Amino acid sequence: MNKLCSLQEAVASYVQDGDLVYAAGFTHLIPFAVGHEIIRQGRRNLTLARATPDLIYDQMIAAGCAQKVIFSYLGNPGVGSLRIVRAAIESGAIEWEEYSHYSMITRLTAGAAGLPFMPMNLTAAPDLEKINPNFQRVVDPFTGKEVMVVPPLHPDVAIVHVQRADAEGNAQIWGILGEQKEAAFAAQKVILTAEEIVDETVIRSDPNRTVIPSLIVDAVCHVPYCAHPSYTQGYYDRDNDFYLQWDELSKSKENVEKWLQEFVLDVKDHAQYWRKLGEATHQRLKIKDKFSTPINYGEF
Amino acid sequence: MNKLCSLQEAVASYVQDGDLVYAAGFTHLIPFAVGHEIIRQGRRNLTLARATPDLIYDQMIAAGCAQKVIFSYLGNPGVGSLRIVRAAIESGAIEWEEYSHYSMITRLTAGAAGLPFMPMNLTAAPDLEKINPNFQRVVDPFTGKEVMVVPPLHPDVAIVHVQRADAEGNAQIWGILGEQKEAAFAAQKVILTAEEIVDETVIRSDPNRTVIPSLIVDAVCHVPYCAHPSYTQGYYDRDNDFYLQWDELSKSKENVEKWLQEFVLDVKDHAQYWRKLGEATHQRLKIKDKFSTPINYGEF
Amino acid sequence: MNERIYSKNELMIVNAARLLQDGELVFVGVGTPNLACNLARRTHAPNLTMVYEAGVIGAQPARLPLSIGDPTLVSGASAVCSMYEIFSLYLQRGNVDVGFLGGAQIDRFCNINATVIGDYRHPKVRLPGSGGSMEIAAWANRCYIMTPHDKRRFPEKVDFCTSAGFLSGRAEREKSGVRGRGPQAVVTDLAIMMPDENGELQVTALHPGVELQDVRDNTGWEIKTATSITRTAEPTSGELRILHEELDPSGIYLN
Amino acid sequence: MNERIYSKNELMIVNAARLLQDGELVFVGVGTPNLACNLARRTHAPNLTMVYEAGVIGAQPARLPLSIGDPTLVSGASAVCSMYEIFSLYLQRGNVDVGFLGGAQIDRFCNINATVIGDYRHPKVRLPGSGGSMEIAAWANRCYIMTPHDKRRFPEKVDFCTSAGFLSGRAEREKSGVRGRGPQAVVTDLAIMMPDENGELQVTALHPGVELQDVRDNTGWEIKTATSITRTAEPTSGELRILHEELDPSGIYLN
Repeated sequence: MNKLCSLQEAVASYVQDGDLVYAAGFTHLIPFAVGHEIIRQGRRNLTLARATPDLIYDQMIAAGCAQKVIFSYLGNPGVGSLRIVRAAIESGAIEWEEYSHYSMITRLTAGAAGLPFMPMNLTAAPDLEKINPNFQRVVDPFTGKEVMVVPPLHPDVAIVHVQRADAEGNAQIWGILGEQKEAAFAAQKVILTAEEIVDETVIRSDPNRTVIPSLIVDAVCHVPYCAHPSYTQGYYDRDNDFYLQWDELSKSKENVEKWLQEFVLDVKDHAQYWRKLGEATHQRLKIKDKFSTPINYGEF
Repeated sequence: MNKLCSLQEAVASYVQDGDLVYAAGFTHLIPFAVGHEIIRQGRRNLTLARATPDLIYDQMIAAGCAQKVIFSYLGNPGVGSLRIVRAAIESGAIEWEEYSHYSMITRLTAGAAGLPFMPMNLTAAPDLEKINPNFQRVVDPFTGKEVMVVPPLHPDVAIVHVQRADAEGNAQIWGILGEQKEAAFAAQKVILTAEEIVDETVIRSDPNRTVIPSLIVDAVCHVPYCAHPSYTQGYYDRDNDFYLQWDELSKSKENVEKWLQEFVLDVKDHAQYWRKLGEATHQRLKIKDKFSTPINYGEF
Repeated sequence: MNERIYSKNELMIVNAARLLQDGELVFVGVGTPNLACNLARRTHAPNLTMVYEAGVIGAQPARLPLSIGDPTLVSGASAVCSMYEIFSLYLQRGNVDVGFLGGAQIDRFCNINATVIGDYRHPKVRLPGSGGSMEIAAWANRCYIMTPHDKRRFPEKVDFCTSAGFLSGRAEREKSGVRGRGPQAVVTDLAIMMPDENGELQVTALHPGVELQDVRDNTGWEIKTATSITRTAEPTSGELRILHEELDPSGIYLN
Repeated sequence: MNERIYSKNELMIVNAARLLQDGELVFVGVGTPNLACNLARRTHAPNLTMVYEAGVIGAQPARLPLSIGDPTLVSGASAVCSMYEIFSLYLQRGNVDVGFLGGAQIDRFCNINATVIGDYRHPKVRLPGSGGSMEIAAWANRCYIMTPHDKRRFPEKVDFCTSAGFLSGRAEREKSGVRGRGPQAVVTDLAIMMPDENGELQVTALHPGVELQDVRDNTGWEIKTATSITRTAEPTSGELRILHEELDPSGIYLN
């Protein structure tokens, strides 16, 4: 079934006020364009879950979309603090729930597998377990020893950006895979954005590369440069300068509001955002090609 | 570290009498050549674990290598019964321990992850749980409901055949992945056989394709056609005729002994075995090329 | 048009195919279930997605697959994943609409034995065992069972319950909390049987040329019958042509 | 040869690099740990395998990675896996020899706080939180901590124990049954401190030009000293050249 639609339609149909949203991607493939569209459509009271909230949730929280954040590392990766989320937590303006990376991803993995919990070994660190009741212990019936267990995370909607997908939503990803697959399978609905929409024959020429199958996808949106200022392996580089600039800019509430107005609210869609960044930025983020050695599946 | 060695050396060094051996590969990539070398070297009292024992364990059990078999489906895939293992179980000549596919693979997954158990949902089927104490139940602390748990499986040695690997043992697999990765990570030692030994630049041109990392590999052996009568996607077809012939041949103990003598014991190595199969078989198993659409990783 | 030149086996395959709906995801086995699914995909259900326990999704086999892990399932498929993933992300997670099952014994309450005839520790006949069927029977939204119809295959109670039908009755399955709704129909070469409100099999349809007594003679208990028994439509020449010309030209599973 | 033109930061990096052994697998963070590992790989440990929590194995970064998920880590790596896999198959399974950790507070028993200063529910300062460090501290065979040396960073007891050092003493960690041996050394820009038989940090080496009193002045409790304190060797011109010319030519982490 052809699931192609505009990002506006996808967000209008599949992201509701109050939803638990998981925008996937660890550093790589973060779907900023979808975050911006959610801001434009004025969603409220979202619970925003991500291992690393990154700038995408800083921006969405600045825009007032969220009432809660679930995370395992609250930083501006490679730069320092994530000022807006941090301030919201420090001031008590927002609820939060926190994990370590592995326990966070283990929750998604349990959700993806349809399991009521997943185990992880004890870490001896006592305090996270004390402040989050989603860490429980179970006795291993084989050894009598305790393990930690965490419950599944089932986002209402997962947002996943990929390099290429067909119109039905069979999606291929390379480079850092993060928790893309787990988030998609764990969620009730999946919005997929892709740098390229390709014919299904391209996907079918390399089925082992398919990370997300059509089956679990609700909307497929063609959104080139969706991940900026994050990146897409093989398509464009991470805009490290932007991550540094945001660190400065986000010191001032006024500047953040100005930026949101100019780069999100006053912008029609992501294509316009990308044009607005300008030629110098486009050039700076360009990369040279480096292709994989092809493999032979054989005709059978 | 270069881990290249002959298959003879690999088996001599890493397979001991009494070991729990897991020859991986679900229908695809079954490492027959290694099974034959183990027969030639006269290993005894092995515990042979595989989801589907397939002809490889039928042959090894016929040759007297094993005292026990662990499995989840005991058949000649696509043909019918696995006569030798079946007869050994019916006559009580061999011990056995059995699972369903998912519980078997879940044991490997627990082993690979370093966990003391992994959960699976209840299946309502009562009898497997009754006859195998490795099925236990645990109460989910979040819902109060019961789940099934199984302990890790840690083979002494996993044997994994792959399409291509570098000399250090970084290995790439495509086509059916089965439980290759889980078996390798769960095991104490790993013997890797490969259709092709490639330069590490080939592996590094497509790191997402690497299923097994050098880190866990002990020996790398260049064994073309290792999987016959199983197959290697993109290299040669499954010898379905052989699977049918084996069904006939394995009706007679005498014929099996004759076959083992002629095709295993009297043969120096797998290259000689392959030559012995003859040109007609080589031609019959040849396949036409069908390449994947290459992807761009980009130079960063 | 229908020349009645079809085998009992074809009756089973064609009727199983007709139970599939377009757009569904089916967990397929090789052999007759594979023929049924491919037939459905070439007739009324072009958007059927076929998933194989080997970890293949959206297979478009160019030739008849001769094993559950045939390379023809992979070339041109839309995705391949590990075995752990196919059972957890697809089956256990609830993404599989239909599962196909077979077995050496199917009993009054649709329980399946694929493990042993006789005592487990001292088996009269050692069968292949569960494979994926314990989980398919439990977690697919619904299941169909395909099997030739004879008395040995339909005892009143299975020697070993490899895969859950309705256990001692529908209530017991429901109490177990297992997610799938269980077997919906047993399609044999004589008839279609469906579980009643208590989970007990009853004859609901007879294939052309089959009498109810034939079914009774070949079932190991006094099989119930539905209030009104229908007769299945004959295989069409189109269905037979696809089976013979496209799917199994060598007659490997048809004969 | 050694012109003593090096910063305190470089002392920290060079000394951390020297703790790594050839052939080891290191779970690396960006910033100074990344510099230390790449320095080791270019000097005494060419067969060091670098693994990043983003799921990259055997990275050979062509440029300085500016985030833990920098694309330069992927291009030319030997393998990429999911985040779940890097934490389970590598770290939890016991395949990681060395982990690097940092944190806002490190206490007397090497426990690390990366979560909050002050009360958890009403934090004075909200820090980034665990990321992968809770698991690295627990499951890597051994760990090293890199941090600048000042009193605020070395309180007697952490406000929040994000990652386990030796808890209240080595016996408590051992009793917990956790697999890794825990922190082996804290490398600062002043000194190297190692846990004693009870898991309590003691000064074991001072960097060139540093006096023991400097360490005492910058540590929040009365730090113990080893029976004999050594002095670390100065960074060689080779080490400094690699750091400045090859690894961080723009001085992003060095300055």
